Amino acid sequence: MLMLDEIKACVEAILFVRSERVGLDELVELLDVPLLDLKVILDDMLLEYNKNSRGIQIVAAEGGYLMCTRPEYASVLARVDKPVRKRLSSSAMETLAIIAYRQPVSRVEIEKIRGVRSDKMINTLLEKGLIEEAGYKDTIGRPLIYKTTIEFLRLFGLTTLKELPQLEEVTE
Amino acid sequence: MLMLDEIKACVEAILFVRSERVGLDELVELLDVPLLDLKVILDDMLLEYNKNSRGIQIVAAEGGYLMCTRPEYASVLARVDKPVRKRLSSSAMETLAIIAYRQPVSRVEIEKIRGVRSDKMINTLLEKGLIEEAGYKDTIGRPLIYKTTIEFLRLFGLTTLKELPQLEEVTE
Amino acid sequence: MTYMVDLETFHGPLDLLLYLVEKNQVDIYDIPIAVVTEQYIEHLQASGDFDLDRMGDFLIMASYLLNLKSRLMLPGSLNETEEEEETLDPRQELVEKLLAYKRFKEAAVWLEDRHNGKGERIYYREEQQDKEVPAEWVADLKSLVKAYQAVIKDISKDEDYYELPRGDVNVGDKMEEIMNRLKKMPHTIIFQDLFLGIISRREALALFLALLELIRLQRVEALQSTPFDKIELRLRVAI
Repeated sequence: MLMLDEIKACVEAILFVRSERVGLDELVELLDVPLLDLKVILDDMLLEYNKNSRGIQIVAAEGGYLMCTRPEYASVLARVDKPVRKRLSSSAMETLAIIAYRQPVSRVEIEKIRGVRSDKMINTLLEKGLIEEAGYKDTIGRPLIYKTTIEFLRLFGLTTLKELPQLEEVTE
Repeated sequence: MLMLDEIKACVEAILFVRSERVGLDELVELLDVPLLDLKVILDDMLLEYNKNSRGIQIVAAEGGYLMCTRPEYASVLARVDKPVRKRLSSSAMETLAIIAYRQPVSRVEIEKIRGVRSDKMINTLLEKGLIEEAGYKDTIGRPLIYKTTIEFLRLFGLTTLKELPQLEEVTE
Repeated sequence: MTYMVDLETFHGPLDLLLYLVEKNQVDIYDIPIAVVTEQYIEHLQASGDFDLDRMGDFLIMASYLLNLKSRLMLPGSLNETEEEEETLDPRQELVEKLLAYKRFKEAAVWLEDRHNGKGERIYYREEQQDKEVPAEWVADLKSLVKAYQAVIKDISKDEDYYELPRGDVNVGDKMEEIMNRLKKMPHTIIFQDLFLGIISRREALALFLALLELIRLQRVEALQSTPFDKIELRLRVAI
């Protein structure tokens, strides 16, 4: 059995190494610490990280935790960020925005909004790993539906989809 | 000009994001802080990181700095790299199911049933060793056909394909 | 030209239309297609931007507008052409479409800004590409069966229609076959019986095409005494 400080250090090391969301259940398995205890420890760690004005933080997201930078330092990091590898055209960005907000969404629904064929755009986004198939819609023809990936969140510096700004609702 | 705490936070964020050695000169440029001041600040940060028994540390290396895990936690991290138990995606499962029940079957036949292009899925299953090529079909174009492997049987706990549950086919 | 255009900021037909509509201060409910088209052509000539994709996009939009206008002019036909559960005023439909599109366009701009590092955002650690976590696959038979049942539900009627057998069915051969059958006693075939024993959709299709061809060539005639009665085929007597 590990000491409290050791558990914290292990969690820190694991989150650092994985650089993506690590499920609480996975942490339980790795550290052999009861889930409820681990949850308390992690809540504690989140507080500690937030108390000090640090450059990195631990965020709870979708049943897991992930380590990332604090948004306050975005301006400095924007300078660090390597030349963007994934340049997206505005059509691709548009398609991606529709999928992000309407997910899970089918090709036909996307095309209805954009008013143009979008199969190529969808393929591009699939290839870049920004969206993925999310099963089939339960309507006639059972069309494939798409959703965004974790890579999407990474690319746009989000921790969860909830951070997407609210769309202005149409008011008549 | 940044405050001391802000500089530290920025350095932490930069080292975290880069996850490789970042030169002191580069940090000077990014943060616009005189080299000598920054050196003092970083020495201070190294001490702070080492004082507390943390999971990650900052190491001075070849005129730069690097954030990495502490060697004490190598044993836990070794477990992080252990095979993760992954489930097949629903698209992969679907493709596999079609091959299992219809084998030997060509890509075109699979795509007719799924209604979507399936070459990537087939490649994924080939890579995972769950299906293999089974020669060519004796129709026009002589397409490649696929069948399931012994690895497939092992994964689903079967000894022979005959153990696949009988399905009521739709009869018209 | 009374307005300045910067084509780089927009793509796609709805976009262009929105731009023109806004610039022109035209009531969105009353879009004069002719003016929009004229302006577009003007714009094309001025900018020299002959991107085929974008021109195609514009055509789609223009034809959509034309369709809309013609539907407005023939209000009686609205109910018949509308497949939607509810008959929308086509203008309303367009406005909603434009507004929905505009909102997503704004969201796309927001995403683009994030992408370019504008605004507060978080950064993740760069992934080490070379280090891939090995995966151990787990699966169960139930999910396999469920996956198959789900996917097979909608098809399965005729497996062979997409499978081109070697040595394709020949319509000429089928014509000969029909003629030979009609030359034998009792010199007539009931239409439905013609297809007895045929399992392949392709073969049935070839047979049917052969029959149509024979009728067209006036070598075979099809007779039906009363509607919905059986159809009798027989050789046409040479006059």
